[in-house]
Amino acid sequence: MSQTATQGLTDEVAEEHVGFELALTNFSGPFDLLLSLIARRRMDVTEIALAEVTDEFLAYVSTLETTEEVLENSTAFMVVAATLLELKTARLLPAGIGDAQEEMTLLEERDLLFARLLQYRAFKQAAEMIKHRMQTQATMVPRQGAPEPQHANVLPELIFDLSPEDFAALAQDVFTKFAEEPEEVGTGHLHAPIVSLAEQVALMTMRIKQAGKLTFGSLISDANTTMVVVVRFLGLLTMYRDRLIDWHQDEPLGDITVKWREPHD
Amino acid sequence: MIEDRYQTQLFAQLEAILMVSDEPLNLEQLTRATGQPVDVIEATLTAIQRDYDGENDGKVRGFQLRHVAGGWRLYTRSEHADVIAAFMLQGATQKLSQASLEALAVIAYLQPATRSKVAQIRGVNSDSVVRTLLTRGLIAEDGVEEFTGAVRYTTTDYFLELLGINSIEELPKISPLLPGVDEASQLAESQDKP
Amino acid sequence: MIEDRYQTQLFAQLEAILMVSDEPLNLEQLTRATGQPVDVIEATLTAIQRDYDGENDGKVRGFQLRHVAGGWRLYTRSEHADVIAAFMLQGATQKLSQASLEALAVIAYLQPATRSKVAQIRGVNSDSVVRTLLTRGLIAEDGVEEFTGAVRYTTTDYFLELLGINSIEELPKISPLLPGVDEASQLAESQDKP
Repeated sequence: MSQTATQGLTDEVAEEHVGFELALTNFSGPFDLLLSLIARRRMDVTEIALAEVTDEFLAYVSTLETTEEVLENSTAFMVVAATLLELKTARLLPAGIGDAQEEMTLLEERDLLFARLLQYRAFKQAAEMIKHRMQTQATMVPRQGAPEPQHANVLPELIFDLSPEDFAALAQDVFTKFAEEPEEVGTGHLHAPIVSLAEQVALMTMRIKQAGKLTFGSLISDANTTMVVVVRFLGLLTMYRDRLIDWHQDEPLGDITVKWREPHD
Repeated sequence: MIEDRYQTQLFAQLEAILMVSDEPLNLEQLTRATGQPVDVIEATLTAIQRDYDGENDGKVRGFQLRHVAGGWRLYTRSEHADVIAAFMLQGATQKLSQASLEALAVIAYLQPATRSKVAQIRGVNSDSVVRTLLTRGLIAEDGVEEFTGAVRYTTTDYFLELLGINSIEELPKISPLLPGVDEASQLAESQDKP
Repeated sequence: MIEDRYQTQLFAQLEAILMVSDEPLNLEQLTRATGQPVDVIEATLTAIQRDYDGENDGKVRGFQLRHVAGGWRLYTRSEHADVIAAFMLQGATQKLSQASLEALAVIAYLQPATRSKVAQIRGVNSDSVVRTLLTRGLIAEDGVEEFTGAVRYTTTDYFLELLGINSIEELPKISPLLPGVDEASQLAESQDKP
């Protein structure tokens, strides 16, 4: 199998694990790997023997080195691996035992994963098409004309108001940018503000202690984002685990009442 | 007769302007430079194109006049790619990586698109490839998303030029590649079988 | 007969090469690219020249093939100077673009510098901005690099004049600040190697 040089994560992995039984090529992401595993088994993406592909996927993921450089990409692989694993587990369990709600969730998750995989496949094909067009176009080179010296005098006189210092500063910028290729981890795509679990637990502890008993509804009445609601719920779970609170719910989807648990002697 | 000479003069004038230009020229630019009406210019450009293609005298030129990225520009012909490559030792364009091409495809079809959209579809963080595309002038920033404040990207005219098309609408449709509603529901069913 | 067809192919090949070049080409370069003997190339260039001058079909092109400075190069014809001037004035600005200034800075501090070096340091193809600087008389050609044959550029006296200094040595030093120019040029060289 040829090892074409691409960038980042996959290169490194391929180099470090030459001879590994999977005969690794370079993958630009988990979807890419999934698609290739499916292709290798000559199966339609809609008829995947999920369990087998999951095994291979996990085998590949286990070879990923989670060094700082590849951490981010590895995480993406892990997310897909976890989803696949969960789906596989669900299939191995005897039918009918699981919670119906849980099964529904798994089904949805699986459909979502495959929908995304199909979507990725479509764009991958589009990328291939763009590449071919570019290759064809590259055989035709455009004229890069420029005015000839005799034309230069028609141009309006140049206004050049930079001082030597301005000019030097500009030069320094250019060389600096060149010397330090931006390598920081981008966070521009993260827009959700961080909500601290510890802070929310502290806040809720205070409120529940004060009131002795509170409904979940009133506990989240001042939450201004979904994230805060989620974190408060997680906070309650940890507080329950730590035996700080008790709670009960009279009927499905009914109000949850939370009570501060008096320490036993 | 005068009409004819006029045409011939415009023919040569347009040839001269095309020769000193390093980008596709649109009709408006040529109208302003020559003072001729748009339709006359367009007809003359087509005549030049045919002439270079050998439709007048059977003599196919080494170059051609092409209509790309919304404008007209001189290009060499594909059949001379070998000599041109031998001549331009440094081979001009570096190739884009598979990852960059994928990101480019997402942006081209969904534009304007944010980095997180690209990452979501590719399943991996795509910040560095988006940066590569920006540096190479294939995409450009185009405002921010109203709620998230995330930067949106669109493809550039240079991208159109590299693809040899005049507008994004000329990109082959992607919809046949995407699973339809039917396929998606079939897929859900087929998965139930062990 | 075969001879003839051969000639025609070379004719088109040379036309293609001339089209992508904006520097005078010598016979040696053309021999290397086409693999044809010097005398055949010279004869074909003369044929192209005559053809553009209308000696075959009475059709005078907007451009001409001229033999100048030891090489062959396409030029526009002087009778179209007016339209070309009108065309150039359209996009003409009195100030240099950021891109042009950056390229100028690289050349000023690394001179002599080739286009590919400017491109490497700026991270984008800089051919067109280098051409702008040439047209504006801010830089000039200064020989070629020994191995690559790439044209080297230096700044001109006019550049010094605009900046109000007497010599390049009077440019404020940038080396003590962050990465030195030497380092930058070393880096650029190391990146030349694949």
